[in-house]
Amino acid sequence: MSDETRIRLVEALVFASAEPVREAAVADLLQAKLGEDEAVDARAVLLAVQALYAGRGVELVEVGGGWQFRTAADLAPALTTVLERPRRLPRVAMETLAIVAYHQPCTRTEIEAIRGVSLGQQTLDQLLETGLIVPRGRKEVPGRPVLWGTSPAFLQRFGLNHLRDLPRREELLVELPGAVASSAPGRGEEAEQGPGADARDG
Amino acid sequence: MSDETRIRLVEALVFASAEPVREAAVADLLQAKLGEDEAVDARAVLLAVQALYAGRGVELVEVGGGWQFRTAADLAPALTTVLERPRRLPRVAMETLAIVAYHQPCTRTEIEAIRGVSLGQQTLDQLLETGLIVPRGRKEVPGRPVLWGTSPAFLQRFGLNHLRDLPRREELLVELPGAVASSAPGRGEEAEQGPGADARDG
Amino acid sequence: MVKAEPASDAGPGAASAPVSAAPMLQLDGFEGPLDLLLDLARAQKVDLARISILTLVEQYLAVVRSAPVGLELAADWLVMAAWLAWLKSRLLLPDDPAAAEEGEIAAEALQERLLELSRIGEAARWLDRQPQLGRDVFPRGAAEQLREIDRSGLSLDMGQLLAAYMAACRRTARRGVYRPRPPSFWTVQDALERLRRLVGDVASDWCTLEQFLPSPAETPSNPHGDPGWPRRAALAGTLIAGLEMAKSGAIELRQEEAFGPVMLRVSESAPEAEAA
Repeated sequence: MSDETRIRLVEALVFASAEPVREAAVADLLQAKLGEDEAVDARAVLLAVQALYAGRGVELVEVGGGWQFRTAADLAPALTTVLERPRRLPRVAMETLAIVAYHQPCTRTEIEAIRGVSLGQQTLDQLLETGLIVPRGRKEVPGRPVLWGTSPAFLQRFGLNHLRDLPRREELLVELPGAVASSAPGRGEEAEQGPGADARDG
Repeated sequence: MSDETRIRLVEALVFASAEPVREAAVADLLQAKLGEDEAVDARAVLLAVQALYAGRGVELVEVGGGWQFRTAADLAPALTTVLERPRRLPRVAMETLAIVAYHQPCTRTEIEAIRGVSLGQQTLDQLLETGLIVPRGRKEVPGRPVLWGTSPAFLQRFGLNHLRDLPRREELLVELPGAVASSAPGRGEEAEQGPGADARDG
Repeated sequence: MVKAEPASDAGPGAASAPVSAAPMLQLDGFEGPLDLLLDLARAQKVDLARISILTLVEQYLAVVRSAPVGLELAADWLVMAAWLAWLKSRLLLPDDPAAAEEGEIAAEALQERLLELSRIGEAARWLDRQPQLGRDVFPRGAAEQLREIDRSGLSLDMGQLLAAYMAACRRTARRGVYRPRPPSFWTVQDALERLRRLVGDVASDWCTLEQFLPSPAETPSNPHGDPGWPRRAALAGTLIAGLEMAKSGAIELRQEEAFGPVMLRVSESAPEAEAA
């Protein structure tokens, strides 16, 4: 089988699916087509497909442990005028999500301790509805509170392949003094995220 | 807006849309981006995207009044996973098959006598199609009806070496003579059987 | 709820917002006391790890004291204020070394909490900057189902075959049993015929009705139930036949007492009536 054929096959396979396709599934397909004797390097083929789409309106990205075609991020403003987009998550929800992401698995009390305020039902509902957090068992303390963690949908939504793709805590810290003194102005989001300008969550 | 940007935008739009995208929708999107002064040739852009994908694993095709990405026709068979969902024989066919197995060689009339209802041609055709029953000559009575028996395929499909490996009738129906004497009248099935359906258990 | 102007000046980007502007803040613009503390700490424009806790406490207490909402402040704001006042007293007036140490530990804990909250805020902003699926980037809208269902195969097993056979056999077996003939008794019609045939020969004088009953051999047998039924049915049939003939005047009937034997004889004027 020619390299070209492999690329086309893998391209078609991943393109057909709306969900990320696991590398193992790609390897299986290639192996089935090639026979057992030939060695299969699914990742190499995927990277070749990725290269093929570099700079195009549609890109191949590795997210949530699989490969998925997505529209290029820079086209968002134009596309969202025609495509339906969900409401953005309010700051409280984003912060709660960040706490769960960095402290998982953690209980509601732990989340509240970090933010210093109680966690509103609305915020919890929002996060559960979007499927970004999921229960991960219970903590073996009196009351056995639910432990929360992030879901695969969380990785997919934020374009992460693994949880370890999140910035390390130290990286976040390093940015801080800078953020206070000279925090990258010019970043659009930065300005509107300033604590002073923030609108409260319902 | 550069041609390149137009192509990327349209590519992303068609990719992300759940339905085939009509040319008018493409034109609207482009017009919104370009401003009213510039002329928009949506079709030209779509054809450019199509050209970009020519020979790839995915193709841009015009379907049902709109444009949509589709897996390249030559790859579809390779990517299609066939799921085998074997069907079951309808009850009538199964009963008929069982009667043939136990009473072979037997005529249609004999089968009908045992089942107590007439045997549709459709059922017989169905069984013949499966190759599980075969004609075994004719009975030398007026009309010379066909005698039916099971085929070697029947033995194979049921994992039998010989017909005598089937459980004997007496082993299956030990309770039948008792049932004759003691079974209560007024059962549901009783009602649905017309007086004419009466048949002798051969 | 958006805060008053001085508050937005206090944001991280603001160059020189005087801390004194803080009292103008609407406290419920903040997500709790920690949020306000973090904001105040940022306004000090030093490394969060080196902020002056004392200054911070002063600022917080000043804000809370002058808050427009006054005593209507939520409990957590007041608890934090009380705790900070205590912390300030420990830091300012360490009456003994143990208390001083206690104060420092508490100050460090506060600092660490502010740092963590700050990190979380940063992480949240980082997440929000990522191109988000469904918001900034989109997956394939019309996914293709490259799957085909093949239903040509047959699923056969011995259990099915045997169950089907038993079902067929049981059905017909049951039918043989469940279809008893309706019991046929000696009918009035039968009795009428028999009476007409016999009455002329026998009954010129009174005889009992029983004499005209059919013999057991002639009575239809009834496999179900009481063996006496056919006999009683024949008697009833014969009585009705007798009444019928008496009505037309062919015979006369007589019964001496209730439940006594019914007597019968040919009527004196029978022949004409019979002919009619």
